[in-house]
Amino acid sequence: MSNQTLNVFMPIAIMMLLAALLFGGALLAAHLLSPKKPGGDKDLPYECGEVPEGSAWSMFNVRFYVVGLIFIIFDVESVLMFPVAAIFKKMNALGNGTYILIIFLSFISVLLEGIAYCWKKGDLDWVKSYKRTTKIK
Amino acid sequence: MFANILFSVSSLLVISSCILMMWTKNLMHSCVYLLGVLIGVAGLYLTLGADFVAATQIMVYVGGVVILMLFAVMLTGGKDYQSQTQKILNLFPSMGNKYTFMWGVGVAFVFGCTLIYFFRNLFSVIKVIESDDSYTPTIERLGELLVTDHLVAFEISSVLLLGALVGAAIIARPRKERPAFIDDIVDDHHHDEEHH
Amino acid sequence: MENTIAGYFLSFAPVQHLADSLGVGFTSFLIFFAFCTLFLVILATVGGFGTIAERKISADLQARIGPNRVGPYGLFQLIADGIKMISKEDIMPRSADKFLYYLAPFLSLFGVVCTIAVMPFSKNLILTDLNVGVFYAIAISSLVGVGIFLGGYASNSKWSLLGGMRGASQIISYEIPVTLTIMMIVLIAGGLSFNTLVAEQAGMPWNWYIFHNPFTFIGFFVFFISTLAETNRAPFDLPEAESELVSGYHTEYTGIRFGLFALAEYIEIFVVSAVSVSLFLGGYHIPFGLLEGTFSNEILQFGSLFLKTCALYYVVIWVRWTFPRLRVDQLMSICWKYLTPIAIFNLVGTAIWIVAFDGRSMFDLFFGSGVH
Amino acid sequence: MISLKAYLFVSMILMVTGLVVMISRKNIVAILLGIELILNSAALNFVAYSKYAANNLDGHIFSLFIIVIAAAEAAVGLAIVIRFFQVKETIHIDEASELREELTR
Repeated sequence: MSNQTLNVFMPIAIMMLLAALLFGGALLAAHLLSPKKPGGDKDLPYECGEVPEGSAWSMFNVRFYVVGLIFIIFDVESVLMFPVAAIFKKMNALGNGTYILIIFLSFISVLLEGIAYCWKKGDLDWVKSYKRTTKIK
Repeated sequence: MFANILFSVSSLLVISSCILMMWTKNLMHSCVYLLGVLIGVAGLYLTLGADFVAATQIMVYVGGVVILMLFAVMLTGGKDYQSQTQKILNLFPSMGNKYTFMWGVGVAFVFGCTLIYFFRNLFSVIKVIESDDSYTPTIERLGELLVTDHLVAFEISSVLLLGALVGAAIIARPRKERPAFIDDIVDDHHHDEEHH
Repeated sequence: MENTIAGYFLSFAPVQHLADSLGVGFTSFLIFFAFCTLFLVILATVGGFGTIAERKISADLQARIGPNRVGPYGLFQLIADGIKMISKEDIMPRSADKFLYYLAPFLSLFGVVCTIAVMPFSKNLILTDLNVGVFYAIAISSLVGVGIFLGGYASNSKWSLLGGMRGASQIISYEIPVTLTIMMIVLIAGGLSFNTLVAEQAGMPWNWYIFHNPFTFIGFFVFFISTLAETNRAPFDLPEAESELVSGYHTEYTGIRFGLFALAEYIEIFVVSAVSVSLFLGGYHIPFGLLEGTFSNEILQFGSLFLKTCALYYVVIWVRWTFPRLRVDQLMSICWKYLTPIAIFNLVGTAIWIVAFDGRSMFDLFFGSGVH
Repeated sequence: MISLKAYLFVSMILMVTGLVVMISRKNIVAILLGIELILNSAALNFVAYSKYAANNLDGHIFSLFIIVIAAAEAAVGLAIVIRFFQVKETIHIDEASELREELTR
């Protein structure tokens, strides 16, 4: 197991290369074969047949950001948990099961606090979070 | 051999994306170039044999931070602010006006020189280990380190993340522009409901 | 030697001989390149046949016939579709962001194709058995979300933008239950590489991790539902909901670009099905340990994985034509209020189970430890 | 073989680019992008030294925590940016010159 070289990462690099080749090849084939008849209104964005009204790049709802925010915190916590999870079985076999279980559960309990907070405050609701109001005196 | 190729490609990706990121005016494109930088840095981690750190880099940055950045750029309109009076610096749109550019270059120069001055002995003091292409999987060792030597940091980082979650959720939570006005509406609404 | 396909082939004498003359690195490169191309072609073909399978099975479920004109049973519909995609005019909206518009399908395809590098097709037919295998797979497939978001944004069309925002937030949200459920299996298996994950599921079906304990049994359904959402399949196909958002994030994509998005999506379904087979349903192991250790073991294991994956694929299509689409708020509340808490509960339960019963499975506890 | 100095060179370029982006841009989101670059350069240095100088995995742990902190920083920073935009309707850095929002708005 320990006697490896960096060649183990070679397939990843080759796959990246092949993805680029597949993409480029498909685009090239389409470029060679497809008809090109510019003109008309066909390069307008589709808006149910009407002439598009303004740019679509306007501001968006903050809800999307709140979802992304909760996601990234959970993502990072799960990333940190992975190495511990990987040695969980080994530690248990060595007789340190309770020790690592306590570490693991205390980490998860903080995660649970986070989700409970967001749930309580309505950040997990898609619609309701918008109706809530805060009174500022 | 493969390590050299991977290193060259990754560092080329990093450097070119960095330069493009400075260069471009469009913030959305900046975020996408940041994606290139991050993937390139992940490739550099792979050449160093840090498989778990590389995967973490991709998972957290590409899957999380970049998407968050893109959301934020969308939510704030994605405008980049420039002063319109410059002449030559119009060629370098992201450089701001010439004063900010000069300040940037000057500060970077002074900072770099200071760093090099202070750490000039570092290269000779540190005994560099000449290593070959060998690679040892890191994840089990990392797990052991996290539950032994770095246990406190591991547990406290969860508290840090909880704090970040709560704080950011409080700050970013959707609320209306004029709270008093909304309270009126809500009060009216309750009033109506009581009538019916 | 390494746990890669090149390491496997280098253990044979003729290849070893070749390696002596060409150098180990270059020989590995040749083997890797050949098999990467092979697997990519296989998966692209499977992805293409996925479209036909989808149309045929949906026709069957609705008592129709489905495509039957091109070739026997309409099997060559795939080629006809491909030719049609390539020969369509490639239109880009006037106001689109050109760079991002080009980049978006590439990112989507890139994220899916790179996961093939760690897919376990059989014990040795795995391109590279990375030590962080499954973690790498989750990480790199998150590029699909970026691709979908950028595709929606770059088109500068309102429908696309709505689809892209929905797609990005849906994909990132459902990544949490997926990650937590995978971590549960990692706890049981004691490693992140795919061969470690599959190793103890050999033999009888009750050795599969889905039957390991009650939590993994629930976990399988959490994982399955979440992967449906990750791959934008119905009933979670909100990013491309035809009846609300014209065609979602690829409204403005025509011709081959749309084709590449669709190809990435169909390959992703297959990859994700194979991952869930590897995690829960015994992976490449042949049920009941039939014919293990015989000459054609690798091929049979490949066939076993393929059949299980196709069965799961059938369920995915079946689900699509059975359940109506969700609303956006339902989608989010299912993820954050049901699946994520259940996944955390499963994780905690499995951790306690392992410590309490010393990692033994449910069946092992009930019927003694003699059966294997 | 790749030398340590090659990594340090790439890391230096990341650092300088991040600094230039941070100083020269006026958009707060762009400044946060620059901060990400600087954090990345620090993490890259840690991993490089961990292989070439220390030969243990402490550097990996450090860069893991750097990534964690970068994610937390991005989440909070962007939340502040979005809130700022809601109040001021701009995210020009020079507009951020008050310590509290005006309640009269």
